[in-house]
Amino acid sequence: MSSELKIVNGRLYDPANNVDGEVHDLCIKAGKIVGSVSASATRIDAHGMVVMPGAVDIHCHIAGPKVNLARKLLPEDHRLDVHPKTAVTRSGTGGIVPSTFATGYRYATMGYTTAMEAAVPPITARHALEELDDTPVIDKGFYVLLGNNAFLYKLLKEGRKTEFKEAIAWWVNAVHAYTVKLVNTGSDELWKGRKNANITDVNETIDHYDITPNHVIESFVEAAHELGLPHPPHIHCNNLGHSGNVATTLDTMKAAQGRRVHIAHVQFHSFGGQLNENPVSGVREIIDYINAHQNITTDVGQVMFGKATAMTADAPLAWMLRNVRFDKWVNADTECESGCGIIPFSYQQRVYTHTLQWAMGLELFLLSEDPWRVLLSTDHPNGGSFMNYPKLIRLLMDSAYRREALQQVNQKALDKTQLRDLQREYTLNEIAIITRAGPARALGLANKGHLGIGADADITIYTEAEDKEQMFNAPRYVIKDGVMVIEDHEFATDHKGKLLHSKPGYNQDIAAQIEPFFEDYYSVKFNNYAISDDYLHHHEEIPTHPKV
Amino acid sequence: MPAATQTKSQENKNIKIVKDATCTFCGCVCDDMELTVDLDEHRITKAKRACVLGRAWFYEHTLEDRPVVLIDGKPASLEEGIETAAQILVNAKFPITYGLSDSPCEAQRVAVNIMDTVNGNIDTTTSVCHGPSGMAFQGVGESTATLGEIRNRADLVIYWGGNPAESHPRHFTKYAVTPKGMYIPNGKKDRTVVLVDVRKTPSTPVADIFVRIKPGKDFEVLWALRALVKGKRINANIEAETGVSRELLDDLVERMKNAQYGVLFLGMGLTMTRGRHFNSGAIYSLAADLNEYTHFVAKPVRGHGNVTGADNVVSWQTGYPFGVNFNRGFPRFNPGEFTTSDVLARGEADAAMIIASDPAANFSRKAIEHLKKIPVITLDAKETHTTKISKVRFAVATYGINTGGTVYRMDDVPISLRPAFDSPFPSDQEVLEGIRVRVTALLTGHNPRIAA
Amino acid sequence: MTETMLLIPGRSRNQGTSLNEGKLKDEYLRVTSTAELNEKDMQRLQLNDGDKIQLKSDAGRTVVKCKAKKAEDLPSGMIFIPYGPPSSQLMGADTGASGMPMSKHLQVQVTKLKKR
Amino acid sequence: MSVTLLQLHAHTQPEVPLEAEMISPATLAGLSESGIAHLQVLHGNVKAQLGDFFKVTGKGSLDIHLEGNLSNVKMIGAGMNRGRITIDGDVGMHVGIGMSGGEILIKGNASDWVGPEMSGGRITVQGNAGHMVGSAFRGQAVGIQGGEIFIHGNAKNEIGNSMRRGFIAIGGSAGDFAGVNMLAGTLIVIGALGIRAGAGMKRGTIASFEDASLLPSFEYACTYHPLFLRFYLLRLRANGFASKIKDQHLSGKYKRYSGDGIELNRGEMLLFSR
Repeated sequence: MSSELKIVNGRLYDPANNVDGEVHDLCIKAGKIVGSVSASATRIDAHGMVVMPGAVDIHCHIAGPKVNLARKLLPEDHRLDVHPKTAVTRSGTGGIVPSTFATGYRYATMGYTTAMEAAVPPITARHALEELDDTPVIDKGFYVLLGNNAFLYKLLKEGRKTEFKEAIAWWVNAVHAYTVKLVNTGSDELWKGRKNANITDVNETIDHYDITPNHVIESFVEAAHELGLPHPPHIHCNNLGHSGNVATTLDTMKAAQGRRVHIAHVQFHSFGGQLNENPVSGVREIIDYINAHQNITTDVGQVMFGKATAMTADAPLAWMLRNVRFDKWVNADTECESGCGIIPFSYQQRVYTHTLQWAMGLELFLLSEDPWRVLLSTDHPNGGSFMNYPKLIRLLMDSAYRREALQQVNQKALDKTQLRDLQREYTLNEIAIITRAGPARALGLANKGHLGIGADADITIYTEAEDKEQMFNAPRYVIKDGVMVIEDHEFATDHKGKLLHSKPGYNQDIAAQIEPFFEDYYSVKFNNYAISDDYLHHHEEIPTHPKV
Repeated sequence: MPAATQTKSQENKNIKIVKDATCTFCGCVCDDMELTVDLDEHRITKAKRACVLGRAWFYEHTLEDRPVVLIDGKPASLEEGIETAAQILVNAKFPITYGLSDSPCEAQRVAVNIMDTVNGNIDTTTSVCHGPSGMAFQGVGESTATLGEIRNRADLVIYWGGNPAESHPRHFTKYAVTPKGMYIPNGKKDRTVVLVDVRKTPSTPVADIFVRIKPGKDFEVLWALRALVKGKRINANIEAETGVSRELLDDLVERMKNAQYGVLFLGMGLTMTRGRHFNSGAIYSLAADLNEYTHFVAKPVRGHGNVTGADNVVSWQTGYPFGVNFNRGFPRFNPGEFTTSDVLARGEADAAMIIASDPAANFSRKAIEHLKKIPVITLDAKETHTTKISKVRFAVATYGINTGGTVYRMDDVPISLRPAFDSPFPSDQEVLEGIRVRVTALLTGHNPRIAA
Repeated sequence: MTETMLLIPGRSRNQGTSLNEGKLKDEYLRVTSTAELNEKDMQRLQLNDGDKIQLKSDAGRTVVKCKAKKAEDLPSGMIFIPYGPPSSQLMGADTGASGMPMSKHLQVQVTKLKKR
Repeated sequence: MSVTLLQLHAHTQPEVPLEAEMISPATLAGLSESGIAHLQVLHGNVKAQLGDFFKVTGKGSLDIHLEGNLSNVKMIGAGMNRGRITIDGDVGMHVGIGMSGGEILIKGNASDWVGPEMSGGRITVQGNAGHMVGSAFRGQAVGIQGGEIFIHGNAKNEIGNSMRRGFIAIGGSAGDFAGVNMLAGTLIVIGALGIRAGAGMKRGTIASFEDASLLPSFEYACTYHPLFLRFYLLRLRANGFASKIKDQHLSGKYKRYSGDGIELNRGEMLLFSR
């Protein structure tokens, strides 16, 4: 196949360039979208088909130590969903936590060409990089967990703001991360140091450090702003899953003081009601605030009924779930940096809280006034597998289908939401925004999520169908970097995507200040901690825009 | 950061100093070695901070004068070796690969790829090490931690069925007993150390409390402890049965419940004895139970330098940690069915590729007898009982001494290696990559290996 | 005279160091074919350090040298030997559907062999 | 539907394990003799045909008779939901995997994993069985959910691991961890129980005619005559265990222990005391 492609007669959905379902030809050369190609270019007749940029998952858990622990934990699940090899692709296993190869291929078969792993502790980032290198087809990157970092806390305690910023930049560079991730800020010290306790308020003081989670969050948002990271701090708020956590989530958003911030899987943080009582939907308060504040982006973290796996750096949360559902439970403490909890889970329609969460997610989508900032995710595999995205898209686009679904669920829970009254249907253009253009913009990926000249030639072509689940489940063609990876629904070739990372500038002197802390409190040598460029493999540095 | 500097010694020898090098002899994977390398003699003459095992590892891995490839005992070229190996693997109906725990992850990844390509069976030394702990993990999960966390916080350290003083000499001094930590300012003084074993060993002196139990009664003692932690009654004859008094059990339970941060290290005294995975499972369950009262973790003390990496690589590529079969064109897992000791002892495998391990010395007689009947390919830095019986034998460079790559410490922390001096022998990754390319070529087109 | 005892193969420092010299070298073979017995058991069996004994299990048999251990360190009826080819000879093949052969706590018959 | 006998006679020993899950009445129903002989089996990693290893006589039938040494043939009777398979010889792993109905009779010995994921029907082994009879696979929280497994000889470790429903009987002795993590159901071992029987059991019954040393978390409750056990024993008598079940076992008293104390403590261990 020539490196030139021409897609003709397709209906394009390219919101970033205000193209909404118009028929345009699309030219591809050397992995990029170009103005024209030679007559010898391979032609794809997309007549009666929908052409969109490849989709971008802004928040999922697909690679690294906690994901692999969950893989090891679930042989019984892999057994039920094997992923045979083909003449061109590797074998693997699927289920709720697929093997690396199955992950890449399955994202591709849904038209996804980029996915971001949302939580990796720096000391085990090498592991994440190795797995991402074994995750085919898609481009990928990861967010590094710094929100419970002992050394950074020490700097904040001592009020050393400048060094704090330099150290963050050092860490992002040292592990080749994309941006910083904060999870249940301040909780690690209580979990590990105070017999499994947890932070309950963003204004309470963190043991040993005389600082509050609120102060930590503020400081990260400010530092990331000054460093000009392509994507702002990606925040998993405190009190996830606790009734009444709306207040905590609002406090967290306010802590950003108008600066860019991404609130992860916000559905899990939109609970009304009183602590230790049954939750009710608090979506209205949350979505009103988000609608009114341009600085905030969020992904919904939709819950889908069926299998899930709680897999999080929020160890106290997994412990809470373990006491709801006595199943095999994993806890993994990472020195000076993070905690981790894993527990297999399943969301059931008859269960009050499960239905409530499902409905809250849909409320968030349907009450959102800006699809560019309220983005699609299931927090895979926490709310359900990424393989549910097509079904979720149908729930958003097809109100009749949604009404049927409402009949199947716990009605008492529905009573605590507005979902029955919401008739909105997403358009294909809006779907293109929440799955492509929006995540790409929120991530600062200028070459993704659109089909303009110079964009990466990551393209999905669907045969238009009434049943949107069926349509989004099986693209006819998937093109990655200008290569036709899926042709007529079958893999035509294997393909290796890029690692996406950022390299914020910083003053090298900071290393000399971090090193002594390592000698005292880390079990690896400082000199062996930073990850060499050999682990980048095929990669792309996404530029930062420092404010100075 | 420059970790290596080259100088001249008094005797005018070319000397290289490698700082922060990593020892891959055992699962401690200590990364604070300072190696003095005699570049003229191609040997390491000093290994600062290495333990007695580490020193032996560094000093004894010199460049031996051996042919890179032997086929049926006769020297051959690397290409001939790779071709013969590839032919053996594609012509086998049940080819197996075993070993891998002394190879870097980069090589392990290629090995899994080869077995995926030929629809073979891949297993690592995990299956005869802490494989049972892996099975226990699949049953009940695990509360665990990195070794630095234990160094910083653990005030109660329990070793069960292990003898680290001889198997992992720096486990006490670098990670879990003597070092000072963030919340353990006085090192050992701030920790209580308990050792549980059936006999006194060189590890015993480190213990504040030594619990000697009757051989084969670990599970009963662990079960009694679980019951007592949960406030349940236990049989009065517990001491007669296990050799451990009720008073001692009650004392242990109190100490465990009241610890600030407790850890249970489990050794092969649990996984290799009657009860196997249930013994490990009992430890994991006990640690989980204790989290109702305080913070408690457990951790298997892993043996080989990169056995933990092997678990991780096989898991992320297949979804299962060891004993994986690709006969059907996708991974299947079933310990006892697809684990190497079994497929050999039952006479099922019809070709074997053994990487950096010595089943011909360590397996049961039945398994060894079958291994002698089938074509064997070996990759090893040293002569072993298995290289002696192999049809194709590759002499490879030693990881961590001659070649780089990634290894995982027993607590899943990945570390990059700093080779000390070059070797004329290829790395196992290079040999495996050559074999992968050949088997892929041989199977392309007419592909009988993609099963229904 | 023959007695049934419990064999515990395991790691030892010398086994670990000699392993690095090479598994076909004399030192490794010497280390892995020397079994430790409780001194009182040795007296009863009329054994001295360096005497040869045969160990026999359901799976096989092997001949090793013996070495005395203090009674308080190694309980009576127990034998310790560093892992190696000799201990493997005594190991059964059944893994109990786990992949792990029973490698420790092996029932063995101990028989003193005539010197020559 | 034909009820004439379908005979499969092993004429060639597989060199490596043979996976022949299609040897099951429902799967073969309606197929001709040559159709059956041409069915694909997996010989190690190579596709082969059933006819390469078996002489096929007759067409698809609810009554299948196998002869010869099948100890290296896996998954016979997979997913079987009706009909009858008679195996005149030894059989390999996973016989009757996922079986929901019908009957499998093995006149020789069975290997490991007899009837995993079974939910109905009956498997009878006249000889001995290996490990994991009626057990869960690794990682599974639930083992067999129904059906009957009768082993006339001995069985090895982990009989009925995590079983939730069903009836397993062993005519001889059991290996270690019989009924481990049992959720419910009945396990009768006429011979000796191995060590650590019932470890982690939540509910269900484990009975033996011989005394056993139990885990410290099992507690003696009483000695009584468990009426319901009589019905299970009569059922076994009617199914080839007559010589092993004496009247005293039907009418006698049993020591009842409750356990596992670490779990719900709602399981029971019944040891014959006469």
